[in-house]
Amino acid sequence: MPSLGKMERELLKSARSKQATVIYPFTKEGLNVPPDLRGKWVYKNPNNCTGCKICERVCPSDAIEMIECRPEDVQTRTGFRPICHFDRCLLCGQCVESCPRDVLELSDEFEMAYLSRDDMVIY
Amino acid sequence: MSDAESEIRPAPREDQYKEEYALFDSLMDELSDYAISSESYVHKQPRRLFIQIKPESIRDVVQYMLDTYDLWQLSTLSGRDLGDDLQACYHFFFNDKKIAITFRLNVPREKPEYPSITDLVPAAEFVENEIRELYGLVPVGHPKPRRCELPENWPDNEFPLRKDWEDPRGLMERSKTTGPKPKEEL
Amino acid sequence: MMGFLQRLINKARLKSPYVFHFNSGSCNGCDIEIVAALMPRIDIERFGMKLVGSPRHADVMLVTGPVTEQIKERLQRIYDQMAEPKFVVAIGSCACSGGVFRGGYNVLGGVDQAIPVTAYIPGCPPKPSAITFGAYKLLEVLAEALGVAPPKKEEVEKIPEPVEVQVEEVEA
Amino acid sequence: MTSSEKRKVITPPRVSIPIGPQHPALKEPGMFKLTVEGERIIDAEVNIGYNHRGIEKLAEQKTFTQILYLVERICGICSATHNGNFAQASEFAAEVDIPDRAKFIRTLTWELERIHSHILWLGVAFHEVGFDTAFMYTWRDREVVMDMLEDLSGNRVNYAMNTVGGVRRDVSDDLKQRHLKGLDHLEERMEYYRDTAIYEKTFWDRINGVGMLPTSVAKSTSAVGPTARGSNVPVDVRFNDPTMAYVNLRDSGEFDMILSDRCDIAGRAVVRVLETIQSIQMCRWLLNNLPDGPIRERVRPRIQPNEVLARYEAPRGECIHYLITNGTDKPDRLKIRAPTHANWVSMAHTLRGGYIADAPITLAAIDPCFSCTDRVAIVDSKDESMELVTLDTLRVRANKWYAENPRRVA
Amino acid sequence: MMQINLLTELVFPALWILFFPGIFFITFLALLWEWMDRKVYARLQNRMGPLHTGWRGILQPLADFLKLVGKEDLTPKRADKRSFAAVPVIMLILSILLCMFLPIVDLNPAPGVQGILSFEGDLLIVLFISTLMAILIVLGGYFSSSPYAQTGAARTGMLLISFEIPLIIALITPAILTGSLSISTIMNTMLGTGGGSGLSLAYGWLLIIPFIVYIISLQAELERIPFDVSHAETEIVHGWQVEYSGKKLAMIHMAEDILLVFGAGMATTLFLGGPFLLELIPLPIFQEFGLFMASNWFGALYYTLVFMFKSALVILVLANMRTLFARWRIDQIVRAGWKVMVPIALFNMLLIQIVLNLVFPAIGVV
Repeated sequence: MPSLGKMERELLKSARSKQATVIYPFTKEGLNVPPDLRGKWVYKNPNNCTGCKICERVCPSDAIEMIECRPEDVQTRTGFRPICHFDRCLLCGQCVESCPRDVLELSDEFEMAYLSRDDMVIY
Repeated sequence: MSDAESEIRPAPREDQYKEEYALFDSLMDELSDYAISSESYVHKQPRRLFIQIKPESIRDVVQYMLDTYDLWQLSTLSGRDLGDDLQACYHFFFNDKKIAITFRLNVPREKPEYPSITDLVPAAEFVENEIRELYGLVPVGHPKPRRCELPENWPDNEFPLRKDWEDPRGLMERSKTTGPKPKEEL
Repeated sequence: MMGFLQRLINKARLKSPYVFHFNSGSCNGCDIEIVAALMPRIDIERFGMKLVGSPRHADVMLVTGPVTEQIKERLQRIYDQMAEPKFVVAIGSCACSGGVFRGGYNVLGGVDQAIPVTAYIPGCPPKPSAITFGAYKLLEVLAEALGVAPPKKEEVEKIPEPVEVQVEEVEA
Repeated sequence: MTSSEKRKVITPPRVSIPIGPQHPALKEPGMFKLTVEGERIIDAEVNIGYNHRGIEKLAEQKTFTQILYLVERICGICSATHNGNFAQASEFAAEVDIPDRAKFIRTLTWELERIHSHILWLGVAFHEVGFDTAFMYTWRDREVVMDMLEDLSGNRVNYAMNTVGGVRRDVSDDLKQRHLKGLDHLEERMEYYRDTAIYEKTFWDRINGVGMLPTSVAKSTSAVGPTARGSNVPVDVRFNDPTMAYVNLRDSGEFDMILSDRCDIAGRAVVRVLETIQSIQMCRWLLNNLPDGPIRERVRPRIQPNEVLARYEAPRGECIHYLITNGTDKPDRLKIRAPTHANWVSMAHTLRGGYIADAPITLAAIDPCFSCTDRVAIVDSKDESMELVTLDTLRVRANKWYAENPRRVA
Repeated sequence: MMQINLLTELVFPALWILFFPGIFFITFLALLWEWMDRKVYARLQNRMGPLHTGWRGILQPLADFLKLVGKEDLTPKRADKRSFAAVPVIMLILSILLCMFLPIVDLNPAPGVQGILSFEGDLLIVLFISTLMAILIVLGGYFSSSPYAQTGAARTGMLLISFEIPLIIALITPAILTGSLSISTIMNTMLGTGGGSGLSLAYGWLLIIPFIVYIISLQAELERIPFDVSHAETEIVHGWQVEYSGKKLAMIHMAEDILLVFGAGMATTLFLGGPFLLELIPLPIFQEFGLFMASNWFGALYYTLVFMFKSALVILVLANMRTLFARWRIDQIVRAGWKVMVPIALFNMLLIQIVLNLVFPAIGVV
């Protein structure tokens, strides 16, 4: 039956118990971040990369672009390497899945904030 | 898609499709004046009927179905561009028989008009407005025709979902931005 | 005296950013995550942040979604309604660049095509904790610009562990 | 008063009140024009389309794999709905039968999503009537299921679990144990809400007898989902037209459709809470009966010409993907009907005759999802139409005042 | 002679009004109570509330206030500009003025305390001003000429007519019991400190019903859940304050907080025995203690602390109420006001009259 103040007991109970709050930017305990989180895009194994452009083709949001290898990069067979425009990335993980040689990875880093779109290109 | 024939994948007359074929056969009998039997079929996917009807007879068909079968759930209305014709598909679902039934009608592109069923099925109000907006298929007799859906500055005679719609103002390229717009343009 | 007052106000600005949430055609995921950031788990009110319903009360506007043609004018009008000083944070990939909706005929592609944006938080959608992190980072940047100190860690560590845990914890 | 002819009947002025498109009650842009007499609503009109992103056009330019992620972003709350439904549509079109384990995992994602969506709805309903405490509690408990989903799929919202031909991630034994534990906790909490929280009188007063949708109207307006089931209309694709592991769930005989004959918001709330508990039981059943085997089948990127109508019961109601393939790796046509879209007509009916103060909760009662709807939705033409009714000049001025731009005094 | 007069009659009262139990102290209390309200609210919701501003976020309300002061001040084009700007100022002034009537502590060495402003009949002034506050809110809503603000204003009006009456009846009850219309006299008489004979505990239970009525009506007067219809965020955004920003909003928030201080203070003063704690116990030693405190300088400290303690209890109750309920619809509120609260208040008046005039003489209680 509906009546006034039904939740009073629950209120007092939660006032006595531990808060659900995680004091986040200062501690991560209690956030339950799973290890296989789909986080920041990483060009993990440049040595394996052949520059085959599959990742560029499957990306649903054109986030991955193949650029010519810069002098400081590992030179791939085709001379191209992927970079990620992270402002468009959906973190879907299709590139990781489609990559035949395990070059890419979505790390478990999720703390991302940028002040300019130029900073958001991941090499 | 030019040849619509190849999409028709009728189900074999097997036990699995017994109920579907029972309903299909009786409908083809009863609606013989309205339906085009050569393009109507039972789909291989279970519980799906596709029935092609003449565009002017949609009201009669729906009225008949409402009276006879208590057909009340209109799932949706989808439009399609077939090249010469525009197609409207009314998807209904029979809750008693648990069969989804699609009435399709082809309308010539030059005069894309057919009777509206909104007064029979109130649920069609929004979808019929929408198909008029996106395909230029006009349900004649719609009680509340509204300028709907697209932005206010959208021209009247452009229907973005038609296959031959070209992007006259470069709208699709516009969104492919790589950096912020300069301050003075905001 | 005025200098002191100004410094005090600058400090107060960091401690109480009122946020206003604007959906410019997003998929709802980011919006829900913003609300989730207000919830007990993250509780963004710790930083004095409050979700307000009127742009006139707000300091920070959180925008989600690729800006659709229809909402663009509204977005700009609401931005004009906000009182100075004001900041805009683009939340989610769509708000940063248009995301998966690049190439849509009704999409402008990114909030920065309509109004100036201060910070970008990518992710699809960013986790509530990532939103908190972004907000915290924005505060740090502001603190630098205003010449005052950002929220400190020491203040947090002083907080003792909550007393007596009689009832079972929230986390399963 | 000399003669009776001169006597005038005083009726309250008819005023048109806009709600939205930016309004705290609506987390998404949508606009409702309410025509009111005093505090009573006499007419309601829905104007949406601020969210129109042209997804159906975009879908024609992308491959099937890419569309999976595109349709996932139709709606952030029912992302697994669209993703999974499109995946099953393409599988039907390609005429492949995916492995049982994949079916179970896909269904598990769907049911977990239903739990999170219904808890979210409950929280929003509490929020709409200012019951912020229960709002906080429900969302705190929702974090449990969010954690489970994150554990399962790697992301809190857009799970990307499905692919054409199966699912992308497997369920390990560890994960299964964690999920079973989480489900137990959730069930306990949901029973609390079922028995206690929604019977708080101040809340109950706001939902009891409000937003009536009689069974006949629900039928004629083709309402779907909990909105229809709260009005005693037996519409549930999971039981009427089952696909995937719902066939097994139905055959197990443990689950049945949940209906309520209250026809008001309370009925919809009760249906949702009970469905959450049922979903928890379904998830447990799925986890306990998870078959072994592979989780995906290879499907060629080009799909033969076919047309399929894939239906799935999303948390909000029936979701339809009408897919026409043409032998290439891109679809010829993809029509998506999101559940909210089917409920607009019935919602306009529920608003009529109610109080203005009840409008937010009545709107929320169908669990509207504009982002779902707006690929296909309706837009109001101009602000001028706001002048349609009114006697009180002050109020007219006030209504038009919002159209002023810019409004700042220099 | 002139010098001394200047000091005692000008400087001390000025300090009195400006600092200690006056404006400064009231503002301090207002910020403190808001922090406490928010913390308790958060805590009951199983979260933390303000945390990183000062010790456990204690400076949060101050930060909010200062930030709003520093923000740009916008006036809507269509608004009635002067009246629009005047409303927050008048609200702030009136709310501070209201608090001046609260007897917290005074310079008078005689037993009993008086407010900064205290005279026979000040209860009526207080009731008048508190009604005026609601009318100001209505005006503020109408002057901003936005549909949300006007709806909020209309709802405030409805709230006013339904809950002002039980509030007034509840506040008048102690006046009837003591036969005085001065707030400090009522309080001091009830305690037997202000030179009056004092009411025995036999009278105390008569205040229970009006106290409950007062607390509920206060919640409505302060427009908090479940009576927050006039600025219900999900219905009409921020209601009547939707167009205010910057300094004006800061003033409105401050006025609301000060009203909280006033509401809790009135409950303390009229129903809970004001700034007295031990003196309430009718034993000679505690009476001695009361006299001792009244004549000493640290009595002021003691009185202040007790007053704050009791007010804090009231705030706790109010915060708990805010957490416990959903928002009622306006018609339900009006119905609750007229069908429940007003009859209870009237019944209580009747009860008191019967008890005072028939029962007590019969059983011989003086």
